[in-house]
Amino acid sequence: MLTIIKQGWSTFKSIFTGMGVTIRHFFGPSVTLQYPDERYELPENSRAKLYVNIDDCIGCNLCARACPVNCIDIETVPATADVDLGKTSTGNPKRFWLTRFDIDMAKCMYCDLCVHPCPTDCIYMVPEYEYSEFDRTNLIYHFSNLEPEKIAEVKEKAEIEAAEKKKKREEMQKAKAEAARKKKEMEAKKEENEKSGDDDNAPSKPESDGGE
Amino acid sequence: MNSLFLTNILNLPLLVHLALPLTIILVYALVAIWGERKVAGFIQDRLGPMRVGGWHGWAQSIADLLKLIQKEDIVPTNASRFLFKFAPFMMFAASYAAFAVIPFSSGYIGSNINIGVFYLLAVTSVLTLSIIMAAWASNNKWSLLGGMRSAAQMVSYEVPTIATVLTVIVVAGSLNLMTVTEMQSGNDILGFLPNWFIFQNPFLIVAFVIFFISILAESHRVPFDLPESESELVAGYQTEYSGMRWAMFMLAEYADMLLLSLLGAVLFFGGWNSPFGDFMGGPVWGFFWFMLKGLLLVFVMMWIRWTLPRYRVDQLMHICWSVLIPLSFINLVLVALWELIF
Amino acid sequence: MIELISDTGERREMTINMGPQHPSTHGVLRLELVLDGEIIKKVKPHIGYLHRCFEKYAEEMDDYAKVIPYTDRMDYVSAMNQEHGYVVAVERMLELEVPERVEHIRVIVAEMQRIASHLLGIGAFGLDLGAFTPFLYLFTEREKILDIFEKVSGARLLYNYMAVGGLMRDVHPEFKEDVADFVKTFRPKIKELDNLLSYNKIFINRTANIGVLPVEVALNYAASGPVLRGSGLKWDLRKDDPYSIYDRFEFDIPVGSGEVGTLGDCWDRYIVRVREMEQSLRIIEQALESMPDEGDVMEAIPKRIRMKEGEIYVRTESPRGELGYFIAGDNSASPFRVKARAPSFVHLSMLPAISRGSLIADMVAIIGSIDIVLGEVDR
Amino acid sequence: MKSVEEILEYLSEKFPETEFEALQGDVGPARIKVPAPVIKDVAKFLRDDDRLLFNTLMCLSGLHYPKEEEMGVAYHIHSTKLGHSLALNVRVPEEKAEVPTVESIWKTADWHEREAYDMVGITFTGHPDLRRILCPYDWEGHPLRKDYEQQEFYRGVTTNE
Repeated sequence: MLTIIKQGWSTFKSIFTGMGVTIRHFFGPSVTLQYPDERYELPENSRAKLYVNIDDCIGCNLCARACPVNCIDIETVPATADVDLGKTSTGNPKRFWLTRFDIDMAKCMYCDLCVHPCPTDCIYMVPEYEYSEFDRTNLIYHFSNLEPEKIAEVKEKAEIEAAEKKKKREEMQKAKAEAARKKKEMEAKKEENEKSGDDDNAPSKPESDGGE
Repeated sequence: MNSLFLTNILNLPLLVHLALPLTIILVYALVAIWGERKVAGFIQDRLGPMRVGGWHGWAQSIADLLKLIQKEDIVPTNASRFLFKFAPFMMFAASYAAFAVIPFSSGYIGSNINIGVFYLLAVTSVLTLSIIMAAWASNNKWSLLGGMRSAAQMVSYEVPTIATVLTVIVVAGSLNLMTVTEMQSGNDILGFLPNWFIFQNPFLIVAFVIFFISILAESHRVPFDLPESESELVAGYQTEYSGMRWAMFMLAEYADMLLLSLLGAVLFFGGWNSPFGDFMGGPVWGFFWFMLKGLLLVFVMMWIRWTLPRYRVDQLMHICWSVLIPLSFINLVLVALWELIF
Repeated sequence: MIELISDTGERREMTINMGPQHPSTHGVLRLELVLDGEIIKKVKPHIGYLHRCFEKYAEEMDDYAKVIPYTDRMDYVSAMNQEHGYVVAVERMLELEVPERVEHIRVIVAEMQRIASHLLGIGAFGLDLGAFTPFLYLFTEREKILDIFEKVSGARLLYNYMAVGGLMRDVHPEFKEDVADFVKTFRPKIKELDNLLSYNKIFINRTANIGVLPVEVALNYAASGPVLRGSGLKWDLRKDDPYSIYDRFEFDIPVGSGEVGTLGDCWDRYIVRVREMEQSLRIIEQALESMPDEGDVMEAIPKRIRMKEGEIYVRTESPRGELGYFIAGDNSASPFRVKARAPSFVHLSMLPAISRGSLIADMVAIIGSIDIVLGEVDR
Repeated sequence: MKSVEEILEYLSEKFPETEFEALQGDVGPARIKVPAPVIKDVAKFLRDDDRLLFNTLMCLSGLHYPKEEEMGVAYHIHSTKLGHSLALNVRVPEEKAEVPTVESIWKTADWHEREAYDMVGITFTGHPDLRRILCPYDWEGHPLRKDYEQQEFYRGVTTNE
């Protein structure tokens, strides 16, 4: 009987202690935020959404390679010789047209790994968190600022140039092969000459590096 | 008291008698569900519903009700269709019927019968039946477990409830709730305390504590909410219910909570009597005082709910059979002795 | 209709699925229970619903550093500790020296994360037993930690903050004050928790003498962390197999004592977590004091990790217990094999052993008290 | 605290006809290579011998070595009483990847072995309940084998995207 009373008393005591705690909170202030009316300010370096300052991008593809989930899709077209794309704000020269720079935020895992390798600091996270969409495809952000016509144009140009280059390279290779053949012949001759004891052969002409 | 007025009002048309308690229950349920969420919110350092209606989201319950009405009425394929559909209404009907004998004020009681307490206790036992019906008809194992728990719990806790009600009846000498209330009018104890039973007899305080614990269990409130314990039995007998049928369960539960709280107010806190004697007396103020007392008890129930964890089945039974029941019967004897001596 | 009595009048056992969608299985755990009434006759856990192929991913990555964000996602409740374990393992394999400041910051954030994780674990445990309010009070405190983490790393849950040999970024300038503030405001909350939940009689009734795990069984099952300490063994990898700079700090190892019931019951496991939070606060205070103010946190990060050949098993004390990384390297930049030995996985495997003969309600308490995170169980 | 050499000595004392070998990579502690058929006896000896008392199995991992065409199991054991750790390695040929279970020695091996079976496809002979644990029961192949090819459809559902 005594134990029951003791038990009962300690039960009531603990219950009343607990109720004391809750009633203090009842009259205490609330800790919540009335969301759409009040908004939580994210710290400025928080990771909520990827942003690319496309003007500074040099198309080096390092961020895409660093991404563990492959959510960055970059397509570059080399700028033709007649165009100067200028320099980024950090002073790196731009050599590529960025025909595609897509980031699929539905895939992104917000790991920040793409930010560090960027040589021009043009890809970074911004504290912006209200960007939900009804359709998942809307979460693919297209950062490239080129018009489709412009893309087609630069692609065409680049192709032409690439074809020219290829041609040149082929020619060059041919020339190289030719030179190598000549050299070989020369050396063969030289050997013959050495055998014959004569030794005043001019060195073979060094072939150009193809630096047009 | 003004018996003429009483007889007059008792001759009101049947429709009014039907509608008055129903209105009270419905309005109360809307307020209480909103209130419960607000209480929970404040206790948990948040605000609860804030958006619907303006001031502190007062219209939240109405919005919820509208939503629930529009919901699809889902009946599981293998359920026993008729019983499944019928159970919520039966449950509500039971708690609604019990309001008939509650003396809302000196001027209004649904039916002033002389076995009021007996009637009330008998009718509320139908709740158990409807819960088992719902649980079994759902054809869900979790529901069945909930239903079984509920049956065991309610049958057990009816014993201490009745025993403590009996102690009051011993003091009052009447089963008529109107008479019981009228006996508690006046402020005579120590010159200023109202003549409520809880102040009249020290053993009735013990009786009230037992009564309160029992009604917590009877109305499935924490720490005795085992039949529906959402973290164990996934809401127990309500698992398969949705939409309006589920709303009926909620309604019945809140009505039951109020009913038992009001019964407590009648038995221990003087029903519609004003705590200040004749000051602020009369039928209208009586209704106010009565509801205030009932709602205060309801608030304490909510406060407890948002503080405590819940008991386990066997512990619940242990508390009932080896603590509350012996204690309530001993207490009954003691109360009777006290009445005999003083 | 469910029939519990067979035609011959025998009592039939009822098989019931608890989960994968159940409020107190802490995720997508499925337990196949065989019940006699409410008494559990047999329990068979089924896992794998949250399997995200961590180990396969790790092998597919072409850099050891790229695995770190995936470690976060294993035990998403204590991401910092997961990262810490991984970077310690890789550093030990590379025999890399880490700057002082980095080590201090790592210890501070790891201990804060331990507190955050315990807060969630305790809160969810209370929630399983029907106490909703303590859960939200503890969540309020957890939010404060996450706020600091957000300032530090930029993310609230999955930080990817630690890097092999350093940290991804330096802490914000007011870091020390923020942490000190938190430590100051958090201490009284533990007392409040004791009042509200730990010593609540109903809570004790629900947890004492339930799910008793004797220490021999615990060791045979390789239990660790609060689960093992709850059984009374003073065993903490921060002291017994020190990593990082834990050997410099002074702190106690709280163990279960059977204060309100049997040694090794649910309550002991619970209270060990509560007391551990106090010890974590002590570690944080000491680390804050000795933390150097200056120093580059990125200087020791190797440009490219090229692993030598060898196998290593490194274990660290995560909030849930021994978090081991088994890494096998093969002279290439990509991991040959990374296995995470998750404490929750091991603890869950002993569920059938400690829950036989208990009630459904006890089952909930036991799962809550071993504090599993399904992300870690399934990896 | 016992060194690997000492333990190796004890082992060859106890099992004279079996050959044990210490493996040493460029990094990490040395590990003892144990022939597969005796692993259970070795485990029992390691657990029960008074000088060793390895009472916990910390980790058990399955590996696949495609170059050697071998499967491996790495056991990491620890003694809380004496405070020392040890790594054991077992190698079995790919086509007959069978290793006796240590489930009866250390209970924790139960799930670890199921995982190794599921992930790399090593059969643990004598295991009481060797089912897949993380993948669905009717999944094809063992994902962590280096030559694994993902099945295209699982129960009519495509597994890509």
